[in-house]
Amino acid sequence: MVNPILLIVIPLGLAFVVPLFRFISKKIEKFIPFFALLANLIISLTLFPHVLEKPIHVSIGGFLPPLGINLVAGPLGILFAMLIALVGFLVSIYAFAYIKEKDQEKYHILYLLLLTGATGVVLTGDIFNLFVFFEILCISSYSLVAYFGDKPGIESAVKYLIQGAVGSSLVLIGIGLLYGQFGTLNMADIASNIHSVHSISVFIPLVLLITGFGVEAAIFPLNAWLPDAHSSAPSSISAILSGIAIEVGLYAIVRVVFTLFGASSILTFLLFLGVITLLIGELCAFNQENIKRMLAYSSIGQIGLIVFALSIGSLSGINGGLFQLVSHTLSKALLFLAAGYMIFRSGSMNISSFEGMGKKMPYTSFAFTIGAFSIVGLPPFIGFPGKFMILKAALFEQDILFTILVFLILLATIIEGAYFFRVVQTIYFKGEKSTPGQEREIAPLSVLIPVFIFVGLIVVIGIYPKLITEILESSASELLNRADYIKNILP
Amino acid sequence: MEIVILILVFLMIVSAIAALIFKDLMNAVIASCVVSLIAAVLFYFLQAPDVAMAEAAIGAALVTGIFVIAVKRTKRFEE
Amino acid sequence: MNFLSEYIYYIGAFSLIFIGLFIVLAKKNLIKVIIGLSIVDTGINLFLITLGYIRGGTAPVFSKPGLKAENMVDPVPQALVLTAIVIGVAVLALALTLAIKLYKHYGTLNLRKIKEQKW
Amino acid sequence: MRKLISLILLVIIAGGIVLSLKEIPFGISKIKIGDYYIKKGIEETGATNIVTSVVVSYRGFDTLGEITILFTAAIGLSAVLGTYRKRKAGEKVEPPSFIVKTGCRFLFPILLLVGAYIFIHGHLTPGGGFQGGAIIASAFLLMYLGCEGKRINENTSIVVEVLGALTFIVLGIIGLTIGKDFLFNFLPKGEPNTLLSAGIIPVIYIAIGFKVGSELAGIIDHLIEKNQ
Repeated sequence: MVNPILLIVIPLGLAFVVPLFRFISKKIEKFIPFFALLANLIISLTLFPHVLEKPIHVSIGGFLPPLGINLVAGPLGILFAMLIALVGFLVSIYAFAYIKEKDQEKYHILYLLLLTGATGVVLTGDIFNLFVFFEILCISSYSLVAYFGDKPGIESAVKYLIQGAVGSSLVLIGIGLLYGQFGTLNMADIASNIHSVHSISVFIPLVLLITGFGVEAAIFPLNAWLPDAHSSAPSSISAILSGIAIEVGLYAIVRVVFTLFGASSILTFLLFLGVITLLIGELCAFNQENIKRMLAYSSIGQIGLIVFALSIGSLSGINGGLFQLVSHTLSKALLFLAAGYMIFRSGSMNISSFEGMGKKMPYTSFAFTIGAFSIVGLPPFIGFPGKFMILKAALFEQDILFTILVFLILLATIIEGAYFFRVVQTIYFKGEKSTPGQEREIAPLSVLIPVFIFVGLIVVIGIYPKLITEILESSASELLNRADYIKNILP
Repeated sequence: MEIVILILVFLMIVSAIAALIFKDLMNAVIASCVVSLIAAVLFYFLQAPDVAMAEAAIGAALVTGIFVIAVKRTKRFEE
Repeated sequence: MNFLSEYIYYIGAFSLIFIGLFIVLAKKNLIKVIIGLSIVDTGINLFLITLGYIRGGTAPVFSKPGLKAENMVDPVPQALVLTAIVIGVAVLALALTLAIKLYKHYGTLNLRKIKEQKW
Repeated sequence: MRKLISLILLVIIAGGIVLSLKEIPFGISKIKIGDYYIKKGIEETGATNIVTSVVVSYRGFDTLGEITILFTAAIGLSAVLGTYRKRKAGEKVEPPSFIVKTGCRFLFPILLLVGAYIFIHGHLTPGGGFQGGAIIASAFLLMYLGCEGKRINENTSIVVEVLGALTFIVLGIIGLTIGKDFLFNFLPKGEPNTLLSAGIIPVIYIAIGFKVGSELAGIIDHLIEKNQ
């Protein structure tokens, strides 16, 4: 069996090696992320069957938990590691043609470090170690947002950095308060003692941790940075930020709420916050003329939906939330990649400049349409089973409150459908007049291959949702059975 | 002994407030440097010599240096 | 007086954290905001070290014989703070770089005046 | 208005934290894993400075993450600032005064020596890779102030950085391949309180010292560069 630590060490080691390639050949460096993430994908796929039987936990430095730092490769962690490796791998192919700057090596190093940080967050079993990896993720995404060095990029990176830094400070205070009360940093160890102290002194660290991680996860009052950052980053990075970074922030919140605190009282609050986030995201997206800002606001809406589903707190609710998370990662990454290339060709982010794209770039437009349909939740695609499971789980609670919230979610879906169909309509049915010099331009292979792998995954999982339900169900039960998690690590 | 610590903490808070008030950014940077230095002394009193060393070398010296460079390359006065 | 000497470190640490957060929230100048972030960092570090202190304790270094293990202060917060200081430096350096670049683009550091993008 | 809202927000947070602090009284022994580290630290790692044994051995993975963060910031900073360009020959530089010049030339080697001493003795006395590296970096800061036109060679600093990080990772992987865990301390522990003790701890701390020193010096170098 492979050691899960390789999932972190391989990309990290390769990221450190990249600067040396300037002495050999500048052409190799862009393939490094490709190979590192391919290795990660293979490792996580081989770990996958083992993890379903029994979570693997590895201690580092030869010290057993709670003394040393440990990695926990449970179903949830491996699910996320797999998603990160898959999306990162495909986007690294996209970057071959998309990133043309002179100083590419820095892009590739930061890209690898971002994904390493994300993998570390989902695998670690130690709360301070989680914070450290979270900072790697945050700092590399601040610099990648500013990578082009243009006006909007720098401005949004500044906003992102200030809000992110305040969030990290709150997390650190929360960790300090937890350490002061329990004298340990291992998550299982804290979780096993959490009910032994007065509830208010546990509640404050919980709120601090949720607020701090919530900045990265873009939950409602903390999401002011997201539309700017996601729209002014390079498109390949927007795909990663929307597809991976906010999901990892959400993972941290879920891990803290369910495993560390086992809190049920805060879930009702998160339920409302989720629906508010959803409505605000979709309403703002409806008003956008800029395609990338529209997609970014749509991400906020989707995150709201996922938060809602996860905070139902039942097995089927968490199941649906995780399914929606997978579907959002795949669809939104596809949308950003396709939109990124269309922007590259038309030279403008305005939706109206996409007129006639359906004829000019048939393949990319087709992929964009699939992604849009999937996000809205139309049947043969991956978005449909996710939304359906969430609504079923919410209605199963048989509470008048949930009925109202479900009504609001359906309303938000209608808004979502309206603006996505507007874009699709612009692409295909507007701008009939063919101006000279606008022949069909087929995107290069390194753009089309990742985009169509995404399309394939979206269609295949949409038709056979059973492909991933097994790992989703065991992840959901890992979250709900704290006792098993604790017992596995602290025998 | 205790009175020394009281005075140090008081001075530290005063310099933090000074960093808040000063309009001249260079002065604000120096004030935050003083905060770091006093914090380093307090770390020493709290029996953390490793951290005191790190705070003095990184927090007080290097960070102040970086701040001064940044202020020199931008504008000195707050508007 | 007794109360003061008991909680003076906590008071100092949290005053720093709140003054820093106030600078971040209320000030318009970007460099000022970054100074606020660095003060917050210092406050958090002081708070973490205070957590591990034991009255009358010694530093956790067995540098000379005769030091008793029972009397030593907790080494873990000190290790955490070493990490936190370095993280703080990294964030500050990046933030100041962005500030320099922002000044180059806009000619100002006033965050209220920089409104290229709507919120 | 904005100030008022921020004040109210801060008062709410402060109230919450004070409530939560009641459970954590000041200065009373309440350590759990810390206690174990103090009692068993020398025996298990061989380092007399328990903080070092926690930083490099028990929580060594955090330290790996930490140097990664510094690396990330250095790379991100140079990516944001744009490509590195050497100062042109004919450019006017304000010469430093005689006292600054002499002082810097005098202090520079001493600071380098002190930094190296601190990270070599990291496992015995207070201090270690980060502190020593920071002192070395401040020596370079002095050099930039005092000796006009002197720059570190960018390629050298990159090679030092990369080798420092790779030493850490390779030591970790050696621990993994000889059948134990990642970052396992596989070298003999030796006699406590001597320079050659504590297995891989001094090796890692020296690597960190070089890496942190060259990285921080590189950060300052990038920021101080006037022309882009």
